[in-house]
Amino acid sequence: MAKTHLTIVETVQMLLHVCHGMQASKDLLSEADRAIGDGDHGVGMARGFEVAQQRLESQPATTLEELFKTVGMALLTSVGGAAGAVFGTLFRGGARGLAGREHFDAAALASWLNDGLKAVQERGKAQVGDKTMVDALQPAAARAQELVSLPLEEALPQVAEAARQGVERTKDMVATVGKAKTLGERALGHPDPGALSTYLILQYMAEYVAGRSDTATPP
Amino acid sequence: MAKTHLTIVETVQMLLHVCHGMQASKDLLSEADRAIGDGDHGVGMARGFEVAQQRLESQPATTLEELFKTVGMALLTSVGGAAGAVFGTLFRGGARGLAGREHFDAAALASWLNDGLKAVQERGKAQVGDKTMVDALQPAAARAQELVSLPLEEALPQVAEAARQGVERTKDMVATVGKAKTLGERALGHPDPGALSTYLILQYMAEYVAGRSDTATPP
Amino acid sequence: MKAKKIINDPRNVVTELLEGLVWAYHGRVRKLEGVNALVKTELPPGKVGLLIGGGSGHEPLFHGFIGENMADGAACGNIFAAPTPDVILAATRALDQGKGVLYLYGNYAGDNMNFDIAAEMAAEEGIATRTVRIWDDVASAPPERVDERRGIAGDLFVIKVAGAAAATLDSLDEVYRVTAKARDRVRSMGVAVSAGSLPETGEPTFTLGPDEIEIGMGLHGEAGVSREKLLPADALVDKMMQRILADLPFRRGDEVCLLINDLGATTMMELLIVNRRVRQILEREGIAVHDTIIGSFCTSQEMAGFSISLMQLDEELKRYYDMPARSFGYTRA
Amino acid sequence: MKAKKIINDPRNVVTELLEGLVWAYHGRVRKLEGVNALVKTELPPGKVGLLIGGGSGHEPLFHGFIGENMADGAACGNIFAAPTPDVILAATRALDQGKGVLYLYGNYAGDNMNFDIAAEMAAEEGIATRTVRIWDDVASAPPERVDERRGIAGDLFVIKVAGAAAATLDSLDEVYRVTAKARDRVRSMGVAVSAGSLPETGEPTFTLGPDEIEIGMGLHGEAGVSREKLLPADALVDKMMQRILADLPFRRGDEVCLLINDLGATTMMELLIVNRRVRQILEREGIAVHDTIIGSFCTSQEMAGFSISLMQLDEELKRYYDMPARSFGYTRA
Ligand SMILES: Nc1ncnc2c1ncn2[C@@H]1O[C@H](COP(=O)(O)OP(=O)(O)O)[C@@H](O)[C@H]1O
Ligand SMILES: Nc1ncnc2c1ncn2[C@@H]1O[C@H](COP(=O)(O)OP(=O)(O)O)[C@@H](O)[C@H]1O
Ligand SMILES: [Mg+2]
Ligand SMILES: [Mg+2]
Ligand SMILES: [Mg+2]
Ligand SMILES: [Mg+2]
Repeated sequence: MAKTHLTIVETVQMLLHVCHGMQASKDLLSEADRAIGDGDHGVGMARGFEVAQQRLESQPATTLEELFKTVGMALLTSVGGAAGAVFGTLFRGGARGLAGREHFDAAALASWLNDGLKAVQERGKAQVGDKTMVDALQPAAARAQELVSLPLEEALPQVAEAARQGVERTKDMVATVGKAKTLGERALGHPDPGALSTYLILQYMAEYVAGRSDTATPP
Repeated sequence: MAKTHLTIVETVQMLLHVCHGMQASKDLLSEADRAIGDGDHGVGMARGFEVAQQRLESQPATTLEELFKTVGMALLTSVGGAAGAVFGTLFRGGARGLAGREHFDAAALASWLNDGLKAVQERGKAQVGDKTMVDALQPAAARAQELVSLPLEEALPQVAEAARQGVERTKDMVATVGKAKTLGERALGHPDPGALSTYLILQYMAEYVAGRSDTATPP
Repeated sequence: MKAKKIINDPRNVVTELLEGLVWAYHGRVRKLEGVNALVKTELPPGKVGLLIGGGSGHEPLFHGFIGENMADGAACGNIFAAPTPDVILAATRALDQGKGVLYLYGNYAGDNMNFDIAAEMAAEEGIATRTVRIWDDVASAPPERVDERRGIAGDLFVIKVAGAAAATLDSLDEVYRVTAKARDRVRSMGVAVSAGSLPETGEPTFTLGPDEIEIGMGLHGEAGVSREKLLPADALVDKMMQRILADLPFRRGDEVCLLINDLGATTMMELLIVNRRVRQILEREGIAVHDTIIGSFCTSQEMAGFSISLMQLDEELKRYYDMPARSFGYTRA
Repeated sequence: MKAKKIINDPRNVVTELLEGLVWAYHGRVRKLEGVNALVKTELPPGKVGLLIGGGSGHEPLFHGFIGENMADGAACGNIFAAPTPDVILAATRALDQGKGVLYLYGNYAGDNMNFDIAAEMAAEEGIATRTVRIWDDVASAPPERVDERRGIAGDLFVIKVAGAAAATLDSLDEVYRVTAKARDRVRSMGVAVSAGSLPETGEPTFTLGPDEIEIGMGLHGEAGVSREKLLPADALVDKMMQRILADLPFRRGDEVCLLINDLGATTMMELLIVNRRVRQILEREGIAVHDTIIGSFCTSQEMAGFSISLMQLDEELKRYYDMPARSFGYTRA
């Protein structure tokens, strides 16, 4: 039977799995940023999720809200660049609605993504179509909202898939925000690195919940 | 019958042939300097002999002494670097003994080379074996001294050949003077660029006297 | 081919370069404990703080411009990455003396977001901040969207004026006004000839063909206005100057400061040949040059290429520009 | 692959760069008619002249170091070629005010011969000259043959002191004495990471493997002491400092000035990481650093690599070193 939710301790494990996965995705993400940005996205994300991992491992798990805030603060204070602000905000801003929740289930997932999306857009003003991580985050958040009553194990792969399709769509976009902005037509054909990170985070979450946490390797 | 000497006008022609030849030898000489020096020898010599050519063409030929001084001043004031001082000195210093001579014959050749050698060594202090142009100039001057009574057309190829052998010997030398100085063993196998220039100058003279002045191409 | 760099562990480059920089400041600048921020050892009491900052890897920009009549401190990010809000906040606290702190940095999404987060945190602690974003690169957006443009080497002019203003004026709003005016009067344009590389990956940040250049390319390899075959210097400068002059626009009778900035690996020989053409053009256009700066001030690792920046002066800007200044990377006697 | 350079006709690079440089001097320096020599527009009356010079292509060395308390003029050769005697003589005439002229340049066969010829010509005209050849490169000959060593970036220190001395002292012999003392107390060593190229041929002046460096290599690609695999910065600096310190030798209690010079394409990031290690070593050895200069002062076109120079101070040298100075390529406030 599909897993309906994670306990706090399991959520820590899931986030650690994401940390491992994102560190293993360093080259993939830098490569993507090299094509349309300055090539440092993987370096920054790997550094941030390494710090997040250290904090998760050294601080006793308490509440869901605190866990996500811990990851958010780690990213915000160690990634730097646009990604640090954006992904830090995703985890910090998305943590608010997790207050009081005991389990990480599909509703918590939807709450995190939707609050996170709102916070990211307030901070960075990017809209869908601007070729940023918002193009993966927005469809993922919307899909999560539709699936709030499913078991987490069933919802997560679909939410990750929605993000993946968002990444695909960024290939057809001309960037209007961030360092790829002036690339114009030349950005066509290349996915947005931050969108790719958004998908990967969700994909690593799905992997853990499906019990495939030994496979934290980039796709 | 072999040509015994050149008139003043023919000497101008011979020097112009040298100017053409040295300009055509630019890459060959730069290549040699690239191996053991800073790669500019051909550039400098080509520039210098271009200026010498202009001066020879624009100034009416008067005396042998003045002709060689004209070339010497052109080299001294337009080549720069070590070669400008050394080859300028060869032509200027070597011009002294030409005073009063009416023809450029084997004796004049010997006088030019020997006085030139002396001036070059006073200026630069290089000895045979230091891997400089002196290693081509000294044997050429010595050979010319032995051949003072031959017709110029017979003496010149032998003098040029003595210089060529001097160039060959520089391949086995470790430089102790100039920019190749610290190359040590690594200079082995490479000829000295200035020695090569010395040989070429004599070779182009020989070419002209032998009536092969249409072939001012580097060997 | 991976770039050859004289470094130790590539992950430590920023820590180590800041250590080397603090040594080079000979006691005039210190590093804050635990964060990559440098601040003046002795702050003139009661002055408005001037905090600059941005990604590292562009040395001597930004952290090399701390000093007398220059910035009071710099928040330093990792290579090509904006500094994080905690670093900016720590520097803000160190600089605030009750008069508030002006944030001055290049207009990039990452810098904007991180400095804004820090500004909100500072406000919560009762520290007033104002922000001037530098957007001098005419190649990066049309004039009607000037606030979408990138900040490039023109940073130096704005920092120079801001440093003098912050040393003279007593209110954050006044320092802001002068700094924003300087920013509004600077225009720049760059050209890339070959790429720099990230120390951590050893990979170039972009690729150009053996005879290609990119006019208008940004400091991190962001696209410019056109990719072209290598041009003679004069023809290239003509193209660049045409765009720069038309943009503000600069007019006959104007007086300007001129900066020709090496992006990292361009020879001074080339910069001087560029200067010759720039001055021929300005002479023809009737624009007077008050001062010229030529060298490496805003680099992108070993990128080859350069930029031309002009700042249009008025009496006030000229006064601040002419004040002597001393920092690691820029000194005016 | 031919180097990509932003130039016009490669045969005109020196003429054009000097034109650009004169513009950048804003009227303080002029070019002599018909020869590649630059001299100060206004010479303080009756002073001993200080003439520096050498091949071009090493900008801002030499012609960028003319100014207040710096050189009075520079004789400029073609790229990597010593200036010719006529150029040196013209500059000598322009600088002589009856007190004579000090010639100060790097110790290379070409420079030595051309300056000597000019000195003989000047003597024939009744102009007194004296000569100091700079030979700071410890990699280029053993200590007992110091006069066979090459002049590299340490030139800057000697020019700085000589400029101050020539502005202060009234006799050529005294200026000579102070300058020679400065020269005798400077030691340098360089490392090459990749080659620069000659503008006229587009060819690099030497070749190094993709992971090779050459310790002690000269400014024109002259061989150094060893060719090695790329080392971590600290290990490399350790090797270089060992040779430099042992050579003079520098001793516990000494006070020095420190210059870390970029040969052209090395990043400031690397230079700062090098500075960190140099200071760790000097701290350990008990050698105090009075001042630090880091940047591009003596370059070899786009060569990547750097050199470390130390000048040992005494009270007299320190006084001259500390005098303010202003030139295109070096300013001390
Ligand atoms: N205003 C923004 N809103 C949302 N995401 C953004 C914004 N600006 C940039 N990003 C995201 O940040 C990513 C780049 O991150 P990164 O390369 O780490 O930072 P930088 O651009 O500073 O080098 C982009 O791919 C994009 O997804
Ligand atoms: N002291 C000297 N005496 C004689 N010839 C010398 C001396 N020094 C250098 N040379 C000659 O000069 C040549 C180099 O000339 P060139 O490359 O044009 O000048 P530079 O060494 O200044 O670059 C050497 O190959 C050598 O033959
Ligand atoms: Mg990036
Ligand atoms: Mg040479
Ligand atoms: Mg970045
Ligand atoms: Mg040379």
